[in-house]
Amino acid sequence: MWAKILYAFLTLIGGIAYGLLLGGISRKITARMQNRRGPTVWQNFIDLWKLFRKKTAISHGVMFYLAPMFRLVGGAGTFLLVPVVVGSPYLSNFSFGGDLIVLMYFMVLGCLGMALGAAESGHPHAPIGVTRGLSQMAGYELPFILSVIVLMVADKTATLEGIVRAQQGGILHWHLFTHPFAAAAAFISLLGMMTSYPFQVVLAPQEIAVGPPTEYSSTFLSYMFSGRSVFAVAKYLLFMNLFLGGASNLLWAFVKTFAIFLWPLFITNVFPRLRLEQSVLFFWTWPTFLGLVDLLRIYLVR
Amino acid sequence: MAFFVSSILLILIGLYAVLVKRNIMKIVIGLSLMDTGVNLLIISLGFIRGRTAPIINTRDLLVNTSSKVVDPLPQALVLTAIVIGVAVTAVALSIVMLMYSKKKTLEIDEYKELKW
Amino acid sequence: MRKWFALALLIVLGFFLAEIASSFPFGQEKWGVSKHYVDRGIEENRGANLVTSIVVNYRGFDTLGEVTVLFLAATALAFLLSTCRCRRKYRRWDASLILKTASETLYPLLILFGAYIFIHGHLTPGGGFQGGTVIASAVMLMLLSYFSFHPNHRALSTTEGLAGLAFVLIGFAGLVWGGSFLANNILPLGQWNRLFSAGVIPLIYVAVGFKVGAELSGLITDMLKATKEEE
Amino acid sequence: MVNPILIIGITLGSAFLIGIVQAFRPRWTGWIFYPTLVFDFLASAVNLYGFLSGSIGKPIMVKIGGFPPPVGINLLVGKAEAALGTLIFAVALLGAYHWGRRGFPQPQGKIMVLFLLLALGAAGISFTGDFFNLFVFVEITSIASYGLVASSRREEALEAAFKYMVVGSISSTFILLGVVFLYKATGSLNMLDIGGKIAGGFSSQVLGLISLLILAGLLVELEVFPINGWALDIYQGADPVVVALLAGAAVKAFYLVYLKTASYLALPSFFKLSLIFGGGTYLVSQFFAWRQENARRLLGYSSVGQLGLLILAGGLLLSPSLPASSRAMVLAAVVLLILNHSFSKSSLFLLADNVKGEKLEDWKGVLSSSPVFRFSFTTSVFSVAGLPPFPGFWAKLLLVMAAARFSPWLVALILAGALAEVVYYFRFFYLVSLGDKKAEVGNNLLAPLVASLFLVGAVPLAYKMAADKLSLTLPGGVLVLLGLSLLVYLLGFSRLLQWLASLGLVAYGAYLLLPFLKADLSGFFLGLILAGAAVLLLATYPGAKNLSSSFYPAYLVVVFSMAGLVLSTTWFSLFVFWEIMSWASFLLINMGRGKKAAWIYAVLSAAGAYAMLGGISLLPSPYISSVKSPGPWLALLLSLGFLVKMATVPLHIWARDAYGESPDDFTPLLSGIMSKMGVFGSALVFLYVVINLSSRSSFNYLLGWAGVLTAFFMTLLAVFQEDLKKLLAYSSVAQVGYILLGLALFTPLGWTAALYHTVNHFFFKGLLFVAAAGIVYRVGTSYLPHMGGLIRRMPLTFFASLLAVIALAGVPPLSGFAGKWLLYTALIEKGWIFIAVVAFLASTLAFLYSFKILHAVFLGQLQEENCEVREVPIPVAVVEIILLIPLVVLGAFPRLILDPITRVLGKVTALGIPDLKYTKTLGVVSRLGHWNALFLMVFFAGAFILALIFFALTSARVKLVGQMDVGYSGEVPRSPEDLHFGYGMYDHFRRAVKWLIYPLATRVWRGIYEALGAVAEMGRRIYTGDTNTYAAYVIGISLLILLIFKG
Repeated sequence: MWAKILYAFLTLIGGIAYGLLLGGISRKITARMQNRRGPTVWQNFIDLWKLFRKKTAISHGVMFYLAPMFRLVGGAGTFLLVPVVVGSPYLSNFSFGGDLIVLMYFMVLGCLGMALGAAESGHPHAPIGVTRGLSQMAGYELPFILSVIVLMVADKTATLEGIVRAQQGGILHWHLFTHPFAAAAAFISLLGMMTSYPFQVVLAPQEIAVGPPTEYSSTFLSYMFSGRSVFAVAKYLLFMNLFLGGASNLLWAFVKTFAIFLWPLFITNVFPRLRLEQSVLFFWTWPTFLGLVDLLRIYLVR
Repeated sequence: MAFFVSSILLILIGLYAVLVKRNIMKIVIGLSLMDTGVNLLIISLGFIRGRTAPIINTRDLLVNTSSKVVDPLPQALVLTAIVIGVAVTAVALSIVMLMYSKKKTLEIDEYKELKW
Repeated sequence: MRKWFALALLIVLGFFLAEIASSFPFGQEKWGVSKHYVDRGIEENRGANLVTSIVVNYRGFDTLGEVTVLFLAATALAFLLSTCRCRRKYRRWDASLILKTASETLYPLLILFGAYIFIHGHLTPGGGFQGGTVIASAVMLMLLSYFSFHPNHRALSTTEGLAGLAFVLIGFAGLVWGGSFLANNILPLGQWNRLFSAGVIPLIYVAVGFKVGAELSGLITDMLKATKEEE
Repeated sequence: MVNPILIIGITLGSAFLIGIVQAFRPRWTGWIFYPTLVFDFLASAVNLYGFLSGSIGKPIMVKIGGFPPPVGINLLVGKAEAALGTLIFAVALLGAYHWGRRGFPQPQGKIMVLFLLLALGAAGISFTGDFFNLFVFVEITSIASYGLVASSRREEALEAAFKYMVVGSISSTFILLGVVFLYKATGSLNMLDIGGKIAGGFSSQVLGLISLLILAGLLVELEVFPINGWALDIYQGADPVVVALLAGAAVKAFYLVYLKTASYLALPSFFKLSLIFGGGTYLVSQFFAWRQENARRLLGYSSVGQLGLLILAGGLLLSPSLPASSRAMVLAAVVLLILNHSFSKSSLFLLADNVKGEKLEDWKGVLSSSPVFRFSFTTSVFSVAGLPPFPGFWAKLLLVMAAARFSPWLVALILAGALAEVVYYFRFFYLVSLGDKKAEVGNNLLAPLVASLFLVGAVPLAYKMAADKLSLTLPGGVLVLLGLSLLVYLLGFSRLLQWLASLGLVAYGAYLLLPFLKADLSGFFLGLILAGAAVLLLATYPGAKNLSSSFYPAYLVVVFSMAGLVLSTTWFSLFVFWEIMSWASFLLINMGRGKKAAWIYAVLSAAGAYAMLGGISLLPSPYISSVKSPGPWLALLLSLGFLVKMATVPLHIWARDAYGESPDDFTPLLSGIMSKMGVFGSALVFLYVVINLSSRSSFNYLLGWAGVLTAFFMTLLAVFQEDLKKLLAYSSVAQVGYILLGLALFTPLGWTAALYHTVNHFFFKGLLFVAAAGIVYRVGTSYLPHMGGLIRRMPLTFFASLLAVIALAGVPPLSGFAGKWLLYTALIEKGWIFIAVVAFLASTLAFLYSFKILHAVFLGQLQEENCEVREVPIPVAVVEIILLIPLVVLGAFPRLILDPITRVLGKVTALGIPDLKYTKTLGVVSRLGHWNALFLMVFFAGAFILALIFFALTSARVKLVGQMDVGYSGEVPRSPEDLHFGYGMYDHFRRAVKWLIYPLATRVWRGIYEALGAVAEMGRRIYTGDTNTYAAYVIGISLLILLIFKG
């Protein structure tokens, strides 16, 4: 048990680091695409360290104070509930804690806590960002749920392990290929989840100054930052397990998550931004339609 | 038979006034006519051809009376009916008088405040 | 339109009434319960006038109701017109000398005649109602003749009330001494076709006569008074 | 035994005497008038008692003049006649007293004579055994009525009297002609004699026509549609006291004699005649009253309608094919209806006498004018509308049950009329309870009070009659508790005492009902009710609140009727308690700000309840647990009432305002427990009614969609709601939608989810509503944009609300997640995947309003006017803490509830127990997945605390700054208001889903209501007010009767 916790802790550190690195890579790639040099890929580590070492931190109240903890624990918890390598006694983390349903709800916890803390700051941009984020979530959740349910019904299981096991036996057994429409829907909704362009109105750095965490600084922000990074990694892992057949070892996990990471990155740099209602309606039409196609297929076949 | 026909006609004439006439007094008169018709009808129902009135004031009427007199019961009933008709007419007239004293008109169209 | 509609309705109604009436052939013998009245009326009541026997005794309760109806009408009329300001032109002078003289002569005679009718109600055609009406017509005659003629209102009310009470009390006397309300066995029935016969029937008819006379007189007076302009 | 002739003779004598006394000493007339009425009343009552106690065995026959029946006139007084006489003189006494206090019009002796003779005529009509004598009494009654109707000498009164006179003359002409023809045909005038002849085979080809002539005349007097325009005019135009006597007493005599005549003359078509005219009158009048703006005319329509119902019941009695047991039911119903209508309508008309003006608007605010007025009005309206526990309710129950044997359409007709009645009576009630200022009201209230007390007193009698006929047994303990609850009203002088008494009573109730707390469905819900009520009651601590003195009694009635409901073993009993609960809660909602909301609630509740009653009447067996398979339509009918309480789409339109504007202290009960009664009811329907497998799946699927759409749409609407309580209302309804969905699944797992959520929803929604009550109490508003930043002023409430919201959103590790997990697992297992998608989406949307609740109330900027707000009162805080604990404990140990639920489901044989295993590492394991609650809780809490400690140790110096101290692009905000984002928080999202939140249901329902109202208004125009027309109607309809029914 203690060994497991230790491994989990190590994985977590690795996850955070990986997340920060991916963030750096994305900044670099974006810069290159825009014909800039861009910061180094290690810039996020530098920022984090700088924030962590600040002398004073400004707080607006209890909830504000607790929110970074919510964020970090929420992100880390999500990460730990997703098996990195299915079947491995150590790298499957705490996936015994719950199945896919548990995971999907647990993901919200960190966001909710962060949102509340941000809202207590008294800065109007924070709740504006939060409401945008929540609304967008209502948008992308529909296609995502559709595809998740497709998988659950198809595999007759709600556990990630079960879903991964169902994809074993060659690349063509990946859900990406067995349920292409559902996968397409899920990957489109991933764009919304990552709040990348064109669904970036949630953060909108130009007008509402990154929205929710706008009042956060110093150590608080460093916590948030790491929580966010590991949360992103958790999502990549989740998608890997759902559609790309999981990972049989750590290397595959790196490769597959990196591939997933690239998908929003490429989209984000070639699209303008949508207004919120446009995003929501977009999510509720095309990707939903795709998801429904597979759902109907499953329903009729069953 | 003519009694039946004429008394029914009287009832119908009275009712015609009630249905068609726009003057309150005429409606009351119609009701009165109708009463009269009814009374006549009742009386004629009790009549038996060739019989005398049911008043036994001679000795020969005392024996075998039922073959000599008409049916007295409708006559008794009609007495009551007449009196009741009079009473209704009296009350009707007093209401009409009051109505007239309020609005100074007997046109029924003026008395349509209560409706729907 | 409205007339034609009314006519149509009435024709159908007439048809129905005719259908019912024509099922009872006119003038033919058909006895129901009244055979009992005709056959045993004399024996049971001694009243020569069978109609009176029925009105006052066999169906005396109807008559009590009838008296009540009249009383009600008089009361309602008096009540409603008691505050009526039914201003209308009404002559303020007496009628012509001829009418006055004739009225003065006829007045006592009419009253006497009325009394005769109701006293002999059980013997001859007529009875309390008829007699009362004759009396009221005498009063009406006087009202038409003399502007200042006013029957005593209290006297009328008292007569009316007492007569009504008398009817009820006779009924109760029957209940107490005769076994049932309005029973005609508390007084000797006497001999057929005599003035003093038929038990309580003449008494009741006298009361009815008084009552109807007073009521109708009051009725006419009230109506007439209501139309008189106030000074 | 008192000889009935004494009543008639003495009354007549007194009338004549009054005539004399009036001429000399007008003031003394009262000394004859009142004693006579008292004597009449007592004499009739003695006879009635004789009949009831059995000391008078057979009907009293009075032979007038000593002649045997066919020869002389006779009075025949049986039980019915004695009862009616008592009723007539009782109403007359009330009216006389009332009129005397107000002052009779002068000359008073005359009016007393008319009054006395009207009562006497009515009594005579019912006593007499002779047709011609009947005619005489009809005339006495009519002429007295003409005089009395005109007695106020107002123009309207005179007009009404004139119309009545014309129509009445025609009707009595018909009666007279009929009677004389009858004599000619049968040779007799005596009712018994003629009846015997006809029963003995006498026949004549015109006998039918003759009988119909008499009946048509009586039907005119009975005010059947459409020949009742004159009657409505009387109700509107005449003196209310006169109307009370006419509607309360005289008409009932006509009704009795109608029944007697019809049964003596015994034509096979009579029952159809009565059914058609009675039913038509009933339905049409109740419907025509919808948009009536004149209070008296509205009451008139109601009277006419009630009379129609009586005639309809009479039709049932006359029907040859009615089984004997149903006949007894109808008889009891008729007795109760007459009793109910006479006293309630007298009370209402006498109350109307105290209100200036006749328009409904003039009644605004009268309820707050005096407690006596309020009591009498409420009682009378409740009883005339047929609501429990008054006699009208039991009558309706009996009538419906008997009619069900006859035809389901008749049941539908009766219930439709009853619903229409609720619609306009409660529109009236709602208008009357509007208005802040007290209306000026006369103080002549004793007579209406006595009448309504009489109604209250008649409750046990009515209950006993209905219980005998229906073999209905209600749990005695609950009845005792309900009675005690009403007694709490007597402590009205002190709210604190009432509160303490209520707590005591709930404790006593728990003690009394302890044996029923078994591990079955009833026990499960009973436990929830009792424990929940005790906790929520604690939070209603009155303090300085402005609670109505009837708050606590009504509250307790709701609680105990719920207890009775779940303990019911028959559908009757369930329906009775259901209605009690509905109407007590209506009163409570009406005490709040939303009077109109209460009205809509009343209407929909009634619609649901009557649908349920209709369903019950068609069930083959009244026992709940006897399994029936009547098919999906009946099941739907039965569940409509439950669906209304659960506010399932599209029956949800009442919920927002009823929850939002009900008294803050009641809303927790309404949401936390009362809505669960719908859950309980539908559970019964699912379990015991739809047994047929093929129909079950479609029925369940339908309700499943209803549940999930409720969840979805209500959640969506909650997102855009700007009022705290209304937001919570939508949320509550949405959650109940999930519960319905779980039940509809009809799998062990689905039911586990539903029952778990039922309990859990009570915890978090009870907490939220209690907290909301506390907040509203402190802040003084429920409008979200006026709040914000309250975390600084009420940290405890924030913390409690935070946990409740987390549970509400279903986020682990708190208790709410279990319900979601079970539900989704069950949904996917069952294969309802489309529903699952919508359910998922709905619960995602719930995050939107969850954030809104916490942000708009507690976070953001504290408004200036709220700077001095204190933490919620201590009792509220205590309740918050009590309700907080299970949220956390269940989050870690869901088995604390899952195990009892499994045991309960084990009792429910149709379902079996859920396919769940429990292991140490995986936690709860279903066939689909697993979820380790304890691990999640420990993991989350551990990690959180660890992170916190680490943070506290490593972080820099934390500086707390003021709320306005934010980085705001260099601008300097002047007030917290500038910085608060609390209004239109989801406007952007609203633009995306505009098309989804179009208030379709509200518009459709309102459209239906208004279309029906418009039709009613058009239909009412047949009452043109024209005398000729009314006369034509009378003749036309009589002819129609002759034409159609002579065969």
